[in-house]
Amino acid sequence: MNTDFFILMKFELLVAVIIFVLIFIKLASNEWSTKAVLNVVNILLLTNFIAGFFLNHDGTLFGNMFSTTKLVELQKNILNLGTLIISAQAYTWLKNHKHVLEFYILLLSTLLGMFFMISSGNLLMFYLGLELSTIPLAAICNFDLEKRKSSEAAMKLIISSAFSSGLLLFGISLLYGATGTLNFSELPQHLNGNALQLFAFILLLAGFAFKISVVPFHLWTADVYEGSPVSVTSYLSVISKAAFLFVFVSVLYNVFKPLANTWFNMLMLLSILTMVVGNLFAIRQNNLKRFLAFSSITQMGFILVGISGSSQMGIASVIYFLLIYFFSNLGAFGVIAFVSASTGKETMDDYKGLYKTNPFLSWVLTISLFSLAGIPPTAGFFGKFFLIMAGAGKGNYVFITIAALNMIISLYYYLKVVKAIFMDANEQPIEKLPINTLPKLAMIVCITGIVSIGFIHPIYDYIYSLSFGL
Amino acid sequence: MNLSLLILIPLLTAIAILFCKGLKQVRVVALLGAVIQLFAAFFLLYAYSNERAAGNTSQMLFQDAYIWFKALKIDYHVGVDGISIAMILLTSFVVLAGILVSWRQERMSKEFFFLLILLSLGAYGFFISLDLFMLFFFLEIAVIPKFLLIGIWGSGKKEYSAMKLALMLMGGSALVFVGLLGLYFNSTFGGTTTFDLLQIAQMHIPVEVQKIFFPFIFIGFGIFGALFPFHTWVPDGHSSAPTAASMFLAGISMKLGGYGCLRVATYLMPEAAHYYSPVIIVLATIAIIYGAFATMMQKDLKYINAYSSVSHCGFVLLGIGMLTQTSINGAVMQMVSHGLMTALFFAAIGMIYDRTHTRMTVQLGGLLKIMPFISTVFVLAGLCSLGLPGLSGFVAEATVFMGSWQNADTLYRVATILSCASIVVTAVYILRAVGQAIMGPVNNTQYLSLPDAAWNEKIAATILVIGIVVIGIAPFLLSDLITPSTQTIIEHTFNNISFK
Amino acid sequence: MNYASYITWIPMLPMASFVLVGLFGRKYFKNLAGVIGTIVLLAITVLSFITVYQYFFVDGKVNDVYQSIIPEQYSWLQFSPNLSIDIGIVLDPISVMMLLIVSFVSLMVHVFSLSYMKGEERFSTYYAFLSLFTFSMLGLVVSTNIFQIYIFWELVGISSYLLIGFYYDRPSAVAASKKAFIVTRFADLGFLIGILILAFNAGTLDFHTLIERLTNTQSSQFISITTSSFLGISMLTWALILVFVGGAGKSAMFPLQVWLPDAMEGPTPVSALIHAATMVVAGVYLVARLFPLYSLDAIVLNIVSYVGAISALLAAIIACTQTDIKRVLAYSTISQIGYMMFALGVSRYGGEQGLGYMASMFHLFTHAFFKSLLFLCAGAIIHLVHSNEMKDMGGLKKLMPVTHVVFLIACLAIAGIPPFSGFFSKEEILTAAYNSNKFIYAMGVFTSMLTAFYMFRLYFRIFHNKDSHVEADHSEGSLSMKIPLVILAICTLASGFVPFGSFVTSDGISLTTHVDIVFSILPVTLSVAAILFAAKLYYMQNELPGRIASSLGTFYHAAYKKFYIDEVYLFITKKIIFNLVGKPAAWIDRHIVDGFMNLLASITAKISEMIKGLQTGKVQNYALYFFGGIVGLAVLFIYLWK
Amino acid sequence: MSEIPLTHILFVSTALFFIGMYGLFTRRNMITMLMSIELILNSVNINFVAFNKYLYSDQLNGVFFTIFIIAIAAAEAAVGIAIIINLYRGHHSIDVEDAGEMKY
Repeated sequence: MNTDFFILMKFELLVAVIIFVLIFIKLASNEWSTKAVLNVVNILLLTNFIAGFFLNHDGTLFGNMFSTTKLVELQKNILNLGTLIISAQAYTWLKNHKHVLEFYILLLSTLLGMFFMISSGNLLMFYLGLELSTIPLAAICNFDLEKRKSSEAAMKLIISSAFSSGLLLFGISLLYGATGTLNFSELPQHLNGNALQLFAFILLLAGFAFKISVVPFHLWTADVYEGSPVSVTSYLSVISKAAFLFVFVSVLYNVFKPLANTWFNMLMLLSILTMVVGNLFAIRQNNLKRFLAFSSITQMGFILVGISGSSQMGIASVIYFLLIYFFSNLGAFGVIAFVSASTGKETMDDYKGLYKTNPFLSWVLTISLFSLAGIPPTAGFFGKFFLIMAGAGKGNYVFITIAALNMIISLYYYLKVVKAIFMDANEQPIEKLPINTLPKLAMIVCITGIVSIGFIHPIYDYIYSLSFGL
Repeated sequence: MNLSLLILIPLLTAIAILFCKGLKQVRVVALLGAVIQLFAAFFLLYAYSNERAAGNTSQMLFQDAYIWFKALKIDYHVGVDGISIAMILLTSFVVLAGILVSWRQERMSKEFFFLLILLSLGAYGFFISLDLFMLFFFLEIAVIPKFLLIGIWGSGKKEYSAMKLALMLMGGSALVFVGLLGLYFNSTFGGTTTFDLLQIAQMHIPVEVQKIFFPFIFIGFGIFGALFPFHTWVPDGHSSAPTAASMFLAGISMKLGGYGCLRVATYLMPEAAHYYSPVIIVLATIAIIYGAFATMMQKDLKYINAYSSVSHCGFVLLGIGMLTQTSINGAVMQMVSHGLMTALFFAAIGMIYDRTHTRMTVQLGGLLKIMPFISTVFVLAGLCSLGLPGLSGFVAEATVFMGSWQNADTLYRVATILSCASIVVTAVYILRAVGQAIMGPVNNTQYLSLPDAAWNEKIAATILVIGIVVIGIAPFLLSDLITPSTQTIIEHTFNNISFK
Repeated sequence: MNYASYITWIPMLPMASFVLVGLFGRKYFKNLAGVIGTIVLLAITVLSFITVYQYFFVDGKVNDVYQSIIPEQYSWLQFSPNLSIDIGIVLDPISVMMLLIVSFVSLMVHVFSLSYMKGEERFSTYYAFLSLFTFSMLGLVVSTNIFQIYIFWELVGISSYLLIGFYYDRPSAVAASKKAFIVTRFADLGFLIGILILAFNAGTLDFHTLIERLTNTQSSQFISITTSSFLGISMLTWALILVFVGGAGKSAMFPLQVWLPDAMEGPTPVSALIHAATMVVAGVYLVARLFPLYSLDAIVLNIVSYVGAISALLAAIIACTQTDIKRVLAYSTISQIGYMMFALGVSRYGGEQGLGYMASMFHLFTHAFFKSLLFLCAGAIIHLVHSNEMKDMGGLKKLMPVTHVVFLIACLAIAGIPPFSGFFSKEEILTAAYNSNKFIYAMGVFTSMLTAFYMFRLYFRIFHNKDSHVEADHSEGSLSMKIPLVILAICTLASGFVPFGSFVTSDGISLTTHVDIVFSILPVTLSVAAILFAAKLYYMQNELPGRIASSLGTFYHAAYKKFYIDEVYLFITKKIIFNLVGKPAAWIDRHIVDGFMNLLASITAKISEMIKGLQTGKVQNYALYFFGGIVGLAVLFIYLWK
Repeated sequence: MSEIPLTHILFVSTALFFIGMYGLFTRRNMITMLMSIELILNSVNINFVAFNKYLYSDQLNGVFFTIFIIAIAAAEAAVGIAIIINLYRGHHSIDVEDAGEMKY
C-alpha cells in the first residue's frame, strides 16, 4: 500500500515537494538573488518533468478517490512540460520582480490542484482539485500588484469563478441527490436522463464550460487574459484549459455515458456558438493578449467539435490537438511575453514592421500563429484535421461545414497579425531586442514541437492506443 | 524511380536556402534545385515511357506507400500516371523560369526564394500523392507562401489582394476538406474507411452520398481553378503579385484546381459528375465568355492576362465537365498549355514592368522598337493564348472543342459554340494589347534608352517558349502521354454509371 | 522518281528559311536574308514545276481520270481512336495548280522585294515573314485533312497579320492588321464549327473519307447528317454554310470584305502575294476542295453564287470611285474573286455541268498572274512616286515605259479583252453562269463592264491624264524589279491559252472547252465601250468626271464611302459589343461578383462590431450571461428537445 | 412530531440559492457580492446535508462534502477580499461598476 502510495501519487508528491522546497528557500534566506532562484526553480521543474517519465504504475487509491492510468500520466507529463516552458518564458518578466518565490509557489499549487483533479475518481476530490487550481490562479493574476488592470482581472476571475463553482456545486448536490453517489465509477449506473439529472448535468457542464471558456460562459476570459501578466495568461490559456479539458473529456466519456445523445447535441450547439462568437470578437482585437484570448476561445470551439465525435478518435484527437496547441500557443505567448516584458508593448500596431528588427521573434510568432490557424506543414494542421475528422465521424456534415468555414475566419485574423509583422510599415518599430538563453530555448522548443510533431506519427498512435471511446 | 525524390529535392533546396548568405548564394542554390528537379522530372518521363513501353499497364506507376497514421488509415502513398507527369513537367518548367526571372530579387531574397521553393514543393507533392490526406496537405502547403509572396513583394493594393487570395483559396480547401471527410467516412474498403485514392476508386460510393459531396470537392477545387463565380481572387492576386509569384500562381496553382477536379471529384464520384455536368458546363461557359469580355475592357497588362486566365481555365473545367475522353484530354492539355503560356506572359509583363514601371497599355507603345526580344516573347505568348496553330494553345483548345462537340445534347452544343466564339474575343483583346503596347509609335521617348532582356530573362523565356512550341508542333507527344490515363479515368467513370 | 522523294521539301524549305532567317537573320546576315529567301523560293518553284509535269503529264492520270495521290501523311494529333488530325500532302489537279501558282508568284514577289524593300530596317524580318507565309500557304493547298487546312488557314492569317502590320509604327498599319485578323478570325469561327459538325457526323476529318462517306447516300454518316437538323435546316447544310463563311472571310466576300482594302497598308509586294494571288483565293480553294459536298446541296450553292455575284458587283462599283490605286486594285481583287465564287456556285459536279468549277479554277489561275502583276506595277509606281494617290500621278508613261506596257497588258487581261488570259477564263465563267442562272449572268456581264471601266480609269490616270510633275529622282527601278514584271506579263499573255479544262475539272475527267464567238460578242463589246468611255473621261484632264460624280450625287458618295459598311461594323463592335457587353461584364465582375465577396467580409466585420457590446466589462453581466446560458440550455434540452 | 419533509428544506435551499444569485447580480459592492456567493454555497451545503440525511442516511458523503465546501469557501473569501483590497488601492472604490476598464 505505502509504496503504491508513493508511486501512484508520484506527480503530486513531486510538485508538493518542490513547493515545500521553495517555501523553505523563502523562509531560510532573503539574500538569494532572483536569478539564482529562477535557475533553481527551472532546474527543479526540469527534473520534475523528466521524473514524470519513470516509475509509472496504474492503480487507484483511497477507495477510487484517486486513480492513475497511462493516459493520466501522459496528461500530467504534458502539463509538466507546459509549466516548464512557461516558467522559462517568464524568466524575462520575473528576473526583475520581487516575489518570484511566491509566484512559483502559487503557480505550482495550482498545478498540484490540476493533478488531483485529473486523477480524481470522485466528485469531491474533483471539486477540491478544481478549487485548488483556481483560487491561487486568481492570486497570481493580480501579481503585478501596482497595475490596475491586473487587479481588475483578478477580481473578475475570483468572483466569476466563485460563482461558477457555486453553480457547479449546486449541480453536484443535485446529482448527489438524484443518485446518491459521488463516485465516478458508480454514477453511470444511476443515470437515467431524467429532468433533475439533466439539470444537474447542465450545471456541471456550465462549470466546465466556464473553465474552458465556452460561449456563453466565456466572458471572463478576455478581460482576465488582458489584465494578468503575460506568463499567467499563457498559463491560464494553456495549462489550466488543458487540465480542465482532460477532466471534462474523461468525465463526459466515463461518467455521463448514458446521457451521450443529450450532450452530443449540447456540445454541437455550444461549439458552433463558441467558434462563431470567438471569431467575431477576435477579428476586432488590437491587444494581442486579448486577441489570443478570443482565438483560444475559438480553438475551444474546435476542440468541442472533436469531443462531440465521442469516439476513440475523439479523445485521441483532442489530446493530440492539445499537445500541439500547447506548443503553438506557448510559442505565440512566449514572443508576446518576451516583448511585453522588455518593452511593455502589447498591441498589434506595435508589432508592425517587427520583421525588420527582430526576424527571429517574427518567425516564431508567425509559425505559431500558422500552427494555430492549422496551416501545413505546421503540426496545427494535423491537429485540426484530426479534430474535425473526429467530429465528422458522427456524420453531421452541416456542423462540420460550419466548423470548416470558421477556420477561414480565424485564418483571417491570424494572417492579420502576420501582415502586421511582415508587410506593414512602422515609423517606430520595436527595437532590436536581445533574447536571454532561457526564453530563446523555450521558443526553439516550441518551434521544433510545432514543426515536428505532425510528422512523428508514433505520438498520435501512442495517444490513440491510450484513449477510449464511448 | 523513387517518387519521393520529387518532394525531397525541393525540400532540401528550401532547407539549403535557409543556410545561405546573401542573394548570390541563395539564387544559385535555388537555381540548382530547380534544374535538378527539371532533370528529375524528365528522367521520370523517360522511366515512365519505358515502363509503359515495357507493357506495364497498371494505372499508377512507381507507387510507393508507407503507413503514416495507422489508426486513421492515413498513408504516405505516391504514384504517377501520364497526367501527373505532364503536370510535374509543367511545374518544373515554370519553377525554373520563375527562379530565373527573379534572379535580381534583392529585397529579402532568402525568404523570397524559400517561399517559391516551398510553393513548388506543395505543387509537386500534390501531383504525386495518391492519398487524399496527403493531397490535401500539399494543397494547403501551396497556399500560404502565395500570401506572403504577394503581401511582401507585391505591388499595388498587395495586402488586400494577398488576404483575399489566401482566404478564398483556403475557403476552397475548406470545402474540399469537408468533401474529403465525406468520402472518407463513406468509403468502406475492406471494412475500414480509407483516404486512399485508388481504393476509394475501386469501391462504389452510394450515388446520394456522391451527390452531397461532389459539389464540395468540385467547387473547392474549382475556386483554385477560377471557377465562376469564385474567380475574383484571380485578377487581384495576379496583378498584385511579383512576377515570379504570378507565374507560379497562374502557371501552377490554378492547375491544382483543375487537377483536383479531375482526379478527385470526377474520378471518385462519376455518377455525381454526370449528374452535375450541366451545371459545370454552364459555369465554365460563363467563365469563358464573360472572362473574355471582361478582359477586353482591361487596360492593365496583368489584369488582361489574369482575366484571360479566367477565360482559359474555363476551358479546363469545360473539358472536365463534358466528360468525354477527348474533352478531358483537352482539359489536361489546356492545363499544361495555359500553364506555360500564362507563365510566359507574366514573365514578359514583369520584364516590361521592371523597365518601364507601368503596365498600362496606353502608356506603353512601340516596345518592339525598344526591346525586341521581350516584345517578341510577349507577342508569342499572345498568339499562343489566341490559339495560333503551331503553339500549344491551339492544340489544347481544338481538343477541347472536338471533345465537347461529341456530346450531342443541345445544351452542350450551345455551350461548345459559345466557347468557340470566345476565340474571336480572345483575338480582339490580345491584338488590342499587342497593338497598343508592342506596336505603334513610341509614346514615351525616355523608354528609348531601356535595355532589352538580360541573359537570365532570355533563358527563362526561352525555356517556356520551347515548351509551348514543342507541344504546338508535336502535340502527339503530350497526347500520347496522357491518353492512357484519361482513358482509365473516363472508362472508370462510365463503368460506374448505373443510369447510363 | 516518285513524289515522296522531293514533295516534302516544297513546304519544308520555306519553313527552314523562316526559322533560320527569323532567328538569326536580324543579327548575323541581315542583307543575305533576301538572297536566301529567293534561292529557297527558286528551288521550290523548280520543284513544283517538276511536280506539275509529273502529275499532269506522267502519272497523275489513271484511265483518263486525275487521281488524288497522297505521297506523305503523318498522324499529328489523335483526338479519339477514329478521329485524328493528319498532316499530309495530297496531289490532285487543284492542289498541284495551286502549288505552281503559290511558289511562282511568291518567287516573283521575293525577287521584286529585293530592291523594293532594300534598306528597310527589318529587311530580314520581312523575308522571314514571307517565307512563313509561303510555307503556310503551301501547307494549306496540299492539305489532306480538313483540320490541317484549318491549321494552315490560321497560319496564313497570322502571317498576313504580321505582314500587313509590317510598318508597325504606323497606327493605321497596326489597325489594319488587327482588323484583317479579327474579321477573318470571326469567319474562321464559322469554319471551325462547320468542321466540328462534319467531324462529328462523318466521324472523320480526312477529306477523302469525308467526301466518300457523305456523297454516298446509303452511308450511315450521310443519313445521320441529313436527318439531324437544327432550326429545320439539315446539319449538312449548316456545316457547308459555316465552312463557306470561313471561306468568304478569307476571300473577302460580301459582307466580310471590309478588311481587304485596309490590308493595303502592308508593303505592296505583300499585297501582290497575299492579297491578290494566293491567300485571298483560299476561300475559293476551300469551296472547290469540298465541292463534291457542296454540289449535294443546291441551297448552299445558290448562297455561294449570290454572295459571289454581289461581292463582284459591289466591289466593282466601289472601285470606280476610289482614288488610292492600291485600294482600287484591292476592290478589283474582291470583284474578281467574286467571279470565281459565283462560278463555283453555278457549277455542278461532273461533266459539262462542272464547267463553272473548271472556269473558276481557270480564272483563279489567270487572275493570279495579272493581279499580282498589277500590284507589282503599283509597287513600282509607288516606289517612284512615294504616294498611293492618283492625283499625285499622271503622265508616268514616259518615266516608266516598261511598267506602262506590262500594266496595260494586265489591264487588258482583267478587262477580258481577247486574246489576253482574262478573256478566256471570264468567258468560261459567263458561259457557265449563262447556262445555269441568267440573273447571275447579267450581273457578271455588267461587272465585267465596270471592271474594264475602272481599270482603264486607273490606267489613264496613272500613265496619261496630265503631264508628270514627278521629278524623276531615279528611274523606274532596278532590274530585280523589272524582271518579275516582264515574266508575269508574259504569263498573263500566255496563261489564257492553257487548255485548262483538260487538266482541272470537278471530277478529274478532262473537259474540252471552246470559245463561242457569238457568245463573247456582248461582254467584249461592252468592255471595249467601257474602255473608250474611260478614255474619254480620263485620257486628258477634264472636268467631266467631276460633273458625272456630282450628277450621281448621293450614290457616288455612298460608293466612295464604300456604302458605309465599315461604319456599320464600327458601330456594332465599338458601340454594341464594347459598351453593351464588354463594359457591363467588366463592371459586373468588379462590383457584383467581387463585390459579393467583399460584402461577406464587411458583413462579418459589421456583425462583430454589433455584438461587441456583449462584452460589457462588468463582472455582474458576465454572471448574468452565465446564468442565462444555463437557463437556455435547460429550456432547450430538458423541455423542448425532449 | 412529524419531521419536516425534504421538499421544504430543498425549498429553503433553492430560495437561498436564488437570493444569493440576486444579490450577486444587483449589488455594486464587491464585498456584498462575495457574501452573496457565500449564500449560494450555503444553499449547496443545505442541499448536501438534506439529501444525505433524508435519502442516503447510510453514508456520510454529503456531510463531508459540506465541510469541505465550508473550508474552501473561507479560502475563496480570503483571496477574494485580498484582491478586492488591492483593487481598492488602485481604484479607490470597491464599486464593481468602476472596475470595468477592460471590455469589448
